[in-house]
Amino acid sequence: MDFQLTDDQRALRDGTRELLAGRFGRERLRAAVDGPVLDRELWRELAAAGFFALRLPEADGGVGLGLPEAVLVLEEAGRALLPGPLVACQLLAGIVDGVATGERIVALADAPAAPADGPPHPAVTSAPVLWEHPADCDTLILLGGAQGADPVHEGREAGAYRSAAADVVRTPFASVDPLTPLARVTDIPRKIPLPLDVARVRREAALLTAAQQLGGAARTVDMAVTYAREREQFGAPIGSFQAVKHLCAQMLVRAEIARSAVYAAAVTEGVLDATAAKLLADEAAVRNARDCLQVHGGMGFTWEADVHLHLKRAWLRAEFWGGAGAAEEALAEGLIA
Amino acid sequence: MDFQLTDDQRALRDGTRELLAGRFGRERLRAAVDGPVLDRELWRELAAAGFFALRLPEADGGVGLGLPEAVLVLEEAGRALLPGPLVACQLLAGIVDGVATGERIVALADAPAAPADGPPHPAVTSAPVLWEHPADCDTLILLGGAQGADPVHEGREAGAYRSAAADVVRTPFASVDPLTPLARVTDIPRKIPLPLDVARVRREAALLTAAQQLGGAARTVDMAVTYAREREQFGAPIGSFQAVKHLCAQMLVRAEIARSAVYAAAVTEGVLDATAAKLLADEAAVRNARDCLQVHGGMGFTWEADVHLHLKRAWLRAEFWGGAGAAEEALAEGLIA
Amino acid sequence: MDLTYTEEEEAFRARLREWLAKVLPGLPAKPAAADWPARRAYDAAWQRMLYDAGYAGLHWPRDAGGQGATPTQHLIFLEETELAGAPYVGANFVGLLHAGPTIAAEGTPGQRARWLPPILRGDEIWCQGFSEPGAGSDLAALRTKAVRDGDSYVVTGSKIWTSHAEVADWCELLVRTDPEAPRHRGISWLALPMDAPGVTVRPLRTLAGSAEFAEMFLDEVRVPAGNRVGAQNDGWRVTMVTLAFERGTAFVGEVVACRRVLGALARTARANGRWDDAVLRRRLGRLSAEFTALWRLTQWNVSEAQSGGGVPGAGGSVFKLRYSHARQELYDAAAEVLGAGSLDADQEWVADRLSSLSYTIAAGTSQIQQNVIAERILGLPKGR
Amino acid sequence: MDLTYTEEEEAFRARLREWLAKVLPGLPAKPAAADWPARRAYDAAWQRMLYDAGYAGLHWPRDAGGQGATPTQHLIFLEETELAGAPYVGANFVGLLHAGPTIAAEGTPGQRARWLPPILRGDEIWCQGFSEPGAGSDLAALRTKAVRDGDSYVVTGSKIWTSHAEVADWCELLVRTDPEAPRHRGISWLALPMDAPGVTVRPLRTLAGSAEFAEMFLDEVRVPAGNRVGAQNDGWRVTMVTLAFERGTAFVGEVVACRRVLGALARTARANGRWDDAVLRRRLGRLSAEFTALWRLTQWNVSEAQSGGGVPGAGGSVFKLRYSHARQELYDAAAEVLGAGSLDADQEWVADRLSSLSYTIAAGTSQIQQNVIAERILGLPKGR
Repeated sequence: MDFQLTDDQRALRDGTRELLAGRFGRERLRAAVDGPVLDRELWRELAAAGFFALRLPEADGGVGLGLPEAVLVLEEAGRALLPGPLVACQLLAGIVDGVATGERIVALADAPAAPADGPPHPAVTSAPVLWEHPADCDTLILLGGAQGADPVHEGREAGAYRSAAADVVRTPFASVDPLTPLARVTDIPRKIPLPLDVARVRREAALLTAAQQLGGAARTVDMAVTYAREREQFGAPIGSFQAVKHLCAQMLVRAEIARSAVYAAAVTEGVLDATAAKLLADEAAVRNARDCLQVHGGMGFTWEADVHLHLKRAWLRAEFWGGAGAAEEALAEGLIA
Repeated sequence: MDFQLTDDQRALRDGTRELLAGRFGRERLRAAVDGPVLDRELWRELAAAGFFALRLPEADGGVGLGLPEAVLVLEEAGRALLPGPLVACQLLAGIVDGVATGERIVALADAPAAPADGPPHPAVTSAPVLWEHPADCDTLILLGGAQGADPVHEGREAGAYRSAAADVVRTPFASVDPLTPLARVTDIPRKIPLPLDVARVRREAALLTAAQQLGGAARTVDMAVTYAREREQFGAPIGSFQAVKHLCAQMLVRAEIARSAVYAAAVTEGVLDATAAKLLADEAAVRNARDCLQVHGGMGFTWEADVHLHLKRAWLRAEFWGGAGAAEEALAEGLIA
Repeated sequence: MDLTYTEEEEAFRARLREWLAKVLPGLPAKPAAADWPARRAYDAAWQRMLYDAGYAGLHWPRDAGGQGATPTQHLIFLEETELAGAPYVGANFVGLLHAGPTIAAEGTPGQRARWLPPILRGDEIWCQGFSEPGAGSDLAALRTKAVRDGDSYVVTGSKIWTSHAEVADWCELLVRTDPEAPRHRGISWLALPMDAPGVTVRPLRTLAGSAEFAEMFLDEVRVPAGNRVGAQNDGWRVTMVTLAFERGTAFVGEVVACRRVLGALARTARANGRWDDAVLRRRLGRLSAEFTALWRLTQWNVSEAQSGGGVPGAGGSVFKLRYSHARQELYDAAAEVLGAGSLDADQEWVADRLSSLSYTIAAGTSQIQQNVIAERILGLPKGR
Repeated sequence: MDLTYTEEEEAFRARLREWLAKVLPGLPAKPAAADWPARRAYDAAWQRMLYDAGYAGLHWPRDAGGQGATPTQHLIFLEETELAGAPYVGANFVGLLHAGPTIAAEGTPGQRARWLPPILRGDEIWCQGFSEPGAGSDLAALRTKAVRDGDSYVVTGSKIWTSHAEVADWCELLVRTDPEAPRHRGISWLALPMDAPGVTVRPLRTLAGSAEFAEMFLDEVRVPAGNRVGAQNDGWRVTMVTLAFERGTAFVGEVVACRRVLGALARTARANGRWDDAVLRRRLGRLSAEFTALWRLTQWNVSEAQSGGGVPGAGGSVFKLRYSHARQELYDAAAEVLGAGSLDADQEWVADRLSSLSYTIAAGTSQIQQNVIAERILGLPKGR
């Protein structure tokens, strides 16, 4: 057992951080906030750096790495607030042509199954199927979908379908996260089935989303600590006050607990491990962003500060690939299985 | 509207506090911990001071006061950790002979009804019926009881029954609260029905128990603050550290929120108000005792300190007359009623 | 302990209700959030209606042109206007609740005559220039300086979190007039005419995406010395008189509104199936207890103010600490009820969720409130 | 990142399992909690069995008589003994985990020869005399004084939270040898023979009703100067060497035990119907994530120790802060599962709930742990 990053993993993490700092620094971030259109050039550069082909075999032009490395890359993306359907492109490189090279941008939309113990409340069944960055994607992959009269959810048992973006009827709405445009999918053709291990894609999507949440949670610790060291109130840096210190300490603890859960799930590939990782990383990302805002005081409440971008992204990611309620139920079930 | 104590109410509160400080000071408290047998002489003195006859009409030898005054008295009893079936005797004075004068000690045992939406899980149905101070009571009043083969719960619809203590079969067990001996009632004769408004008794028992919890919550604030002012660590009173200050501040807030809920419920006599009061007072009592222990550090972990007595009593009271789950469900129901 | 209202109080409530029922249907549509001149006009018109009906300056003393109402009447007024969906105080907030009462308490007869009547009639709008970018919760660290030059002060510095600055006529401004004095001693209170040369207002966008606040830059702005209320360097005390003025009624309307939102959440959850989630349902039940208790605490604080007891402002810290947290919990619960709908920024509750984030920060962070409670109410030693 | 164990590690685990399966069924019944001599005998016998089987001082260096095992092997040992229900380290705790390692690291050859072998064989029991009633979390504020008198120190003062004092042969004692020096500088480390004249031990009852700890009073107790380990006035550094010794394994057995309890809670809830309460069920599910993550964090910290990286002790604060809170939540959840049964003090989980209350206090309160994390890991300024 050696549950630490290998030298190669450290190098990958540091290299990714450096790449993102150079290609998606603060100015680019704020430009993306003002005009949330994906930068195709940047996307191809990410692809060239191996962002999407990371786990493809070297024989297929990939990097030949595994889930732990994908987690490290997505964690860095989360730190940097990098927008775009990164998880989808990571998971579908090698399955959908052109994704690995960044030529094609693909999104995943999830129409989750009804709970095992019977159909849920009818109103819940028709929860909207969401699509991130609808205007920027070339292709949409729909996972599952509940059976019934609802055209979006119909045919859940059939697995996954691939559609050209233009063929998907959707209703864009004002996304709470200025970096992530969203639409509700209202009709989708089910013409091209995609041979996909849907359960595995869901599990890995949850884990990679958790990795982004972890990155956000860790980044907001840094932001809070930096601000607390610099900002003075009542004649001293606010970081010298216990109230602020203890907020920061709890933030670090949340991030580190989430980190051990996320990294372990990447190694074990267990479904309950991924579920637990998502639960803890969601909580760490949301609560750390809230506490980071509190440490920043009034400054954190401004649009110009980046704190709100982390909070809004954390809220958004928490809505995807399984929320707290479903995760806790699954983990409870696991206790008596 | 004048939602403040009247001068008479203030005098009643101060007088009660003084009486208890004189007749049940720290030495008596610790003696009761070592030998938890009710002091019949003290009981008669409490009766003589009007503890139990408080709400009986003056024509019947009572004090002619109302529920708000009963709440104030029970709050003081909670502050002082006064043991005994005070709530039962308060509610049954005038109904059971000798209780008003302190000659007879009566207890209430509750066999709560099944939830409205059908029979609960069979195992839950047979939750034990608890009896406080079984060895010290002359009479036990059983409220309700679920229908079925179980001899204790049988005949719930019939209301209340009165039994001589000696006729009740019970199994004493080691109470977590050293001041409150407990037994499980395993068989009870249902020979003497008692004409009682069971719903009202339950509601008032919940409220008066909440009043005791409020007293405990307020007392632990005082204890924490006193200790934090005196105890020095790292060269300063620990109360000068923000971490300790903020614990104490949150304790006060919990007590004051509970206070407004408890006092308001005493005035309105509404069932949801009493439910909310119990919920908030339970939480204030338990969490304040926990925080008080944390402020006391290692000293709070000793048997000699009184902190644990408050925590254990708070736990105990929270188990009686409706727990958090049932209260929250009832309040939720109230939102859509 | 009495929660029933007196006959006079009920009569006051009945008259108010009747008046509201009569006038509210005739009000024009609410202006758009970004249209400041229209908002000013709307708020001013409502204030004029209150004035004409005898409700302007309800809690102001009579000799300042107010109605001299009791705190309980003020509570009833705030409760009823909220329940009836009447306009908020809006642009008149600073004038009616801070600047006006300060002038009433500390101004000269001339100052009172000049400034109070236009506030009551809705003719003049005030904004507040207290906070500074470098000061935050440490209000007394303000650095905007005013140098006496003949009959004027020359003011230079910047202010932040100034609401309605774009449309205000006056700003109640705190400035440092003695840089050598201890922090609280060298401050003065000035009425700044917003059209004075050297005043620049820049909208400040919040994380909610809106520009409810502004920054204000003051570049050698000349303010007549006669605009100073209170003595030179006595501005801190003058200001604190204002801040203690509300006597427990600060959040009456908001608590009423939160209870309404909570009921709407429950009904929405019933309609969309989320009610079947026991965790969410119990959370809403818990919030019901919470907001009912906050309402009772409000009545408690108002009654205490009415009887003249209590430590002014201290009970307010207890309320504010708990309420600001409860409000955030309410809108977190709203997000649970909305599910994926909580990602829709156009949803009213989502916007309110965002603005609720400021509650544990603005007007004294929760950390500061806890210090206040620990030191002023519980008597714990100052220090660390 | 590798969570699979090496062949050597798996072989170590297999041998240990085999041995445990062989010897555990033959153990006598556990003695009563209040019977200290019987507990000492029981724990000593178990230690002797470990010694004979080559598991004594597993993580001690070989030149001190230990097995020189890796942190991972130590983790496996603690995991497997807990899973198998083997006896706890009990009375040998201080000897094996604090006093012994200190002597191994800082003692003279003679001191090592005198004290280490009896610890490994279970022949001599040590207790710890660090905490004092007046010091609490501020360990360096200790006031027990030792005055040099010829070849001895004369020690006067009192200690608290001393476990196994009734049956210990030795006490690792921190004393102040220079009252003039700065707090951390005037402290020395002494091995106190518990049978020395002037030593009085008084059981200390905790809120759980038991007497797991004692107070120790020292009245002019003479301790030979040769019993001092390390230089005079260097005792603080000597002690810190000990405290960093465990390298992440301090709570291995407890986390394994907590996960077992959590499973038992779920099964009990299923049996008694409380499982139908979604709030409780989800709480248990949440705790499952929590304790699994704490187990992974343990593996992370142990791996970090094995590779020699990290800030010793700092990761431990992160773990301890979260674990102590999670343990309290676990037993609060147990009370929910038990319902009215949570009022029965004889119920095992109720006793464990009571003892869990010390976790956020003992060995550095949660407040102190947060300071450590903020200052040593995050680099926030000391001060307030």
